[in-house]
Amino acid sequence: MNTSLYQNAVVERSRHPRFAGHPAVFDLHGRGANPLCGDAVDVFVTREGMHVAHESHGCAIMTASADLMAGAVAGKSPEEIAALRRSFETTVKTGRENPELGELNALAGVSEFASRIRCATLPWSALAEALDHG
Amino acid sequence: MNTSLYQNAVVERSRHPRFAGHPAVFDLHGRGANPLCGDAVDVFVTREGMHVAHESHGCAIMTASADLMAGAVAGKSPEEIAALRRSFETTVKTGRENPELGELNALAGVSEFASRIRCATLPWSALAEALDHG
Amino acid sequence: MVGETMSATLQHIDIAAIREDFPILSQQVHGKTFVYLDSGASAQKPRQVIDAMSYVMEAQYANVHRGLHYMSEKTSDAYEVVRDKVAAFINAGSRDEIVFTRNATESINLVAYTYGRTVLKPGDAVAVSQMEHHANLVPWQMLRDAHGTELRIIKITDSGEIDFNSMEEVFADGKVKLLAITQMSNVLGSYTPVERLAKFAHERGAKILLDGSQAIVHRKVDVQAIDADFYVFSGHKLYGPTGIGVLYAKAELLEAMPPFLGGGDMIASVSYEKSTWAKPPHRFEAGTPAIIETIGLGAAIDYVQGIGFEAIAAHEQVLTEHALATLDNIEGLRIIGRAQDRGGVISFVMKDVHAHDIATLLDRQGIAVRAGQHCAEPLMGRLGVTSTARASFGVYTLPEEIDALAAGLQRIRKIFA
Amino acid sequence: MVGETMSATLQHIDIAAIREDFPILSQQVHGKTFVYLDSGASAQKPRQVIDAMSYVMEAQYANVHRGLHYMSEKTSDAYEVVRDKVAAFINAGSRDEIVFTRNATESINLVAYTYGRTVLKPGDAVAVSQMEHHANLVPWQMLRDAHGTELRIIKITDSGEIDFNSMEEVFADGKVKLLAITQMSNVLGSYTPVERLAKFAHERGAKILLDGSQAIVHRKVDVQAIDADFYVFSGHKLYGPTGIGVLYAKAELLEAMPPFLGGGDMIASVSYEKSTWAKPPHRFEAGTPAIIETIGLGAAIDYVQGIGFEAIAAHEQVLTEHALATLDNIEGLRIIGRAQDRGGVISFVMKDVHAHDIATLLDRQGIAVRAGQHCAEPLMGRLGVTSTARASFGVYTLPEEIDALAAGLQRIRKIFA
Ligand SMILES: Cc1ncc(COP(=O)(O)O)c(C=O)c1O
Ligand SMILES: Cc1ncc(COP(=O)(O)O)c(C=O)c1O
Repeated sequence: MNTSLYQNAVVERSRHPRFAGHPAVFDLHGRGANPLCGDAVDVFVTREGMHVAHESHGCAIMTASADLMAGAVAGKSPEEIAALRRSFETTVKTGRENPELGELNALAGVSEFASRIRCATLPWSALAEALDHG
Repeated sequence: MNTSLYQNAVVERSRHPRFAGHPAVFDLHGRGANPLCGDAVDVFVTREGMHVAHESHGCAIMTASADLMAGAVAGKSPEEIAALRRSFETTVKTGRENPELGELNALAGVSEFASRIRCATLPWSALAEALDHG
Repeated sequence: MVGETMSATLQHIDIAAIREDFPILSQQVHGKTFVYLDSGASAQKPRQVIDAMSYVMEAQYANVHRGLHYMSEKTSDAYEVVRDKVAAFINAGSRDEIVFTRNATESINLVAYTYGRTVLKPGDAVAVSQMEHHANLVPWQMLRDAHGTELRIIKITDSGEIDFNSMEEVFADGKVKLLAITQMSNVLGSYTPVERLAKFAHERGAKILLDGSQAIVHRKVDVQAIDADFYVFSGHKLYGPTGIGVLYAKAELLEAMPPFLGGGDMIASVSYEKSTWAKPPHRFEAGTPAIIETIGLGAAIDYVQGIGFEAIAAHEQVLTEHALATLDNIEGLRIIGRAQDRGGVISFVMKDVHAHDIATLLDRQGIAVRAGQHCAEPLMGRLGVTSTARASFGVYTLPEEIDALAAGLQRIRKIFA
Repeated sequence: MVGETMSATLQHIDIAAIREDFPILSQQVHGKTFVYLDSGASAQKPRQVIDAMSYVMEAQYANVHRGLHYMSEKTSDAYEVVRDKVAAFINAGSRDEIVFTRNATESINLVAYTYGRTVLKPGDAVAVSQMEHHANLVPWQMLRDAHGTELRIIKITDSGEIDFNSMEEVFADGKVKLLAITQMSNVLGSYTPVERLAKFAHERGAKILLDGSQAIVHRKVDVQAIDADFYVFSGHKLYGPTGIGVLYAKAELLEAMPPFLGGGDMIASVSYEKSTWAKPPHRFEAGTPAIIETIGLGAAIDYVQGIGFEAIAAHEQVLTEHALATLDNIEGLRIIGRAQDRGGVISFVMKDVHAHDIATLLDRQGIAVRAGQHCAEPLMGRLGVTSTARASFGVYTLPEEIDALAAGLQRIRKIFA
């Protein structure tokens, strides 16, 4: 079966996320929720060093995306993150990998699953919300 | 064109009804109305001799039917009228003429025009209302 | 006259080709050529619409918005594309301003139940004209009786146009907060000056709802140019299927409106205690929508746009002029409605012949017209008639069909002579 | 097991012939055989329904109830015949007890807006169960918020059955005047004991509304034997078109209900001051109805009755037993809902795999299942899950398709192992 999206990176990161958790202390919080399916992700940001942690209740794609995002944005500025988000969204919509995205390219295959693109982008909306209104 | 229903008897009686009018004195009154088309007929009964007059605002079929009815029921008892009504309704639904109906058979052809059967039976409902609750 | 008319028609529109698209037009009725002059009640359907609906059911069907599988995704896409199509068709500012309903009637009721019961307050007035279809009168009566709004009636002139003096009076005390009015009368064929009406209402602090049920078929509609607040129409008059209608409303109005029907797809979250609503337009589309019919409506819009409104309008004008001239020539026939700006819906009465008898006798000749009150009972009173006969035209109507109508009417006159 | 099951199936129903009737079933999805296990969301359409709808549009179409011409009469007849068909199908006491709506959702909302806002009084309570679809919960919440009725929730047991102890509690103070409850859960597959529920409600002075959306597809329904006061369902789950649903209500209830939507066809007379209403069912059918879709629903009912509910029920039982046994064999898979009386709708969760991932990965194998909350968000909370995957069956479902599902799930397990 064509399961290219569910390659090891995605499945692995969803099952054993590296940035999961609800830190006791953080500066900003954002939430993304898809009421149609019940998926929800909370994102906690520590401004210093742009450390991001997430609590994900959802599918493998959303959880992996949240975790890969946390890794990718560490140390970056809000502007750099906004640019990265745009590139990421283009990639998950078009399926075209982009060298600047690094590990995030693991999610390029989501483009084949139109109804799942939102799963991949939800953590990024949550992060944007945190950075905008925190 | 097939216009058998609109034979002279019907057209003639609708244009020159013999029993039209609103008598100054009468015993019973009944009204029939078809809200979908705006047709309305008032029936006025003088018990003595069962004289029926009608005021018809409607199509040729309704008006002719009211007038032929008034002629046919004159002098009859309410029971005879009820029986006549049943025979008449059968004839306008089936198209089968019935010797006991006499002139009323002129309306047998309405059976071909399903949506017009109500036009022919409306005066009879008005008369039944008059006789029942007057 | 006929020859002239026809060539004028044929310049604008390839009627023969169009008629080929409508399989029903080659039917016979009572052994006669079928002449369909009742498009104002509901239009016939082109092959393209029938095929689009069959295709969904044969090859690409599942429930929308809910599935993560191929058929559901494809069907959702096909469904939502129609929202874009409708938005473009009436030049809405955004696809989210398009709500799918069953028909124009439901669209108006939706506004009456939601906007009417929240934004409108007891004591506010709703104004309608004397020439409204029941669909644009009864909901406002029901609102009046349930909610305490007032209902005011704007007069029309004897020729069948909006009486702006009456408008002034109705609006004078500033209580009118909503003008609900037709863009084209289904009895008189009159178009109303919608831009002027919108300006008039807005200057007096009222919103405007336009009943486009008849007009949408004949004219290019631009809700932004009109500055309409609400606009409604039905698919079935636009050569589309039954069971699908449209409500357009400006985004800020929809945003502020509570939901109408509760159920699936219109919620953001549900708990036993409390539910929150989805954003428009989904807030107003509870339950499984008319998926197949929406896709059919999309095909109908493509079809109409393929012909183009310039051609449609020109064709309609030729037909209408021809019909008015021809019918005026029939002794004892009186056309009801003489508006300057009028289209292909023509009501008439005949001396000594009831409209129903006209309809039945024409039917026997294969000619379908409407007769009765046309769901506009109070207008009949205003016009001093109990009913009329009505001929109404579509893109497929031929000048010869109007000639057939005239010949049929002449024969009827003889029967009743 | 499979061999046995199949022969049991084939005794009851000629599945090969049935599958031939559904053109979509021979489609491929992602290059794989299409396995449609989402009939609970919406069923596929047989050729007979598609043809009936095309026939109307090609050969016999006009607006109904209004015309005095041939096409209108024929179409009105074809439309009204379906009312008789629906009445016979659910054994209503009279055709006038059948109201056509868009879908089950609209049917329930119609009751909530009309019966709910007049016969029910502020302070009265409406009781629903924990396993209702949003369509049978949100309208009662909206009624509560608008009209001051109370909303009470009847618990279900862990196996997914109505908890009659909870029923007793909910009804104890005599305030419940309407029990609105499903006949079959769209998540758990449980049937509810409808006769017993009706008796229970009636003995306590309450009416009962049954949501038959799921049950009507699988079982012969007899509203008189059940003694249902209201019964609702949608055409699209019954192999019919979208855009058409049914509300059954006892004649005396409909008689007493005010209209829902205002417009054409639902009135007796209209003046500017006051309108009077037509008798039921027309009082509740404002505007041009879903003519083509109603006729399609008639064809669907004929189709289902042609197969017969005995055969359908037997087939469903075989499939359900096979599916339960097969899925229970998959490690880490948990079936949600273990009612004694249950049918062909099966929800499940898998350890470490989210339902959405299951649906997407099955889709890649050509297998369509639902995943999510199934428009029953509060029930998810009761069940302690955020979402489930769901396979649901139709008359065309093969035991081999359940085997394909099981094989697909095994592959998914390996990916996430
Ligand atoms: C139990 C139940 N009730 C109500 C509904 C709503 O049906 P519809 O969306 O056709 O109105 C559904 C279907 O989704 C259902 O399964
Ligand atoms: C002007 C006008 N408004 C409203 C309607 C109602 O349309 P529908 O019956 O499709 O809701 C009609 C059609 O009958 C109409 O002509």
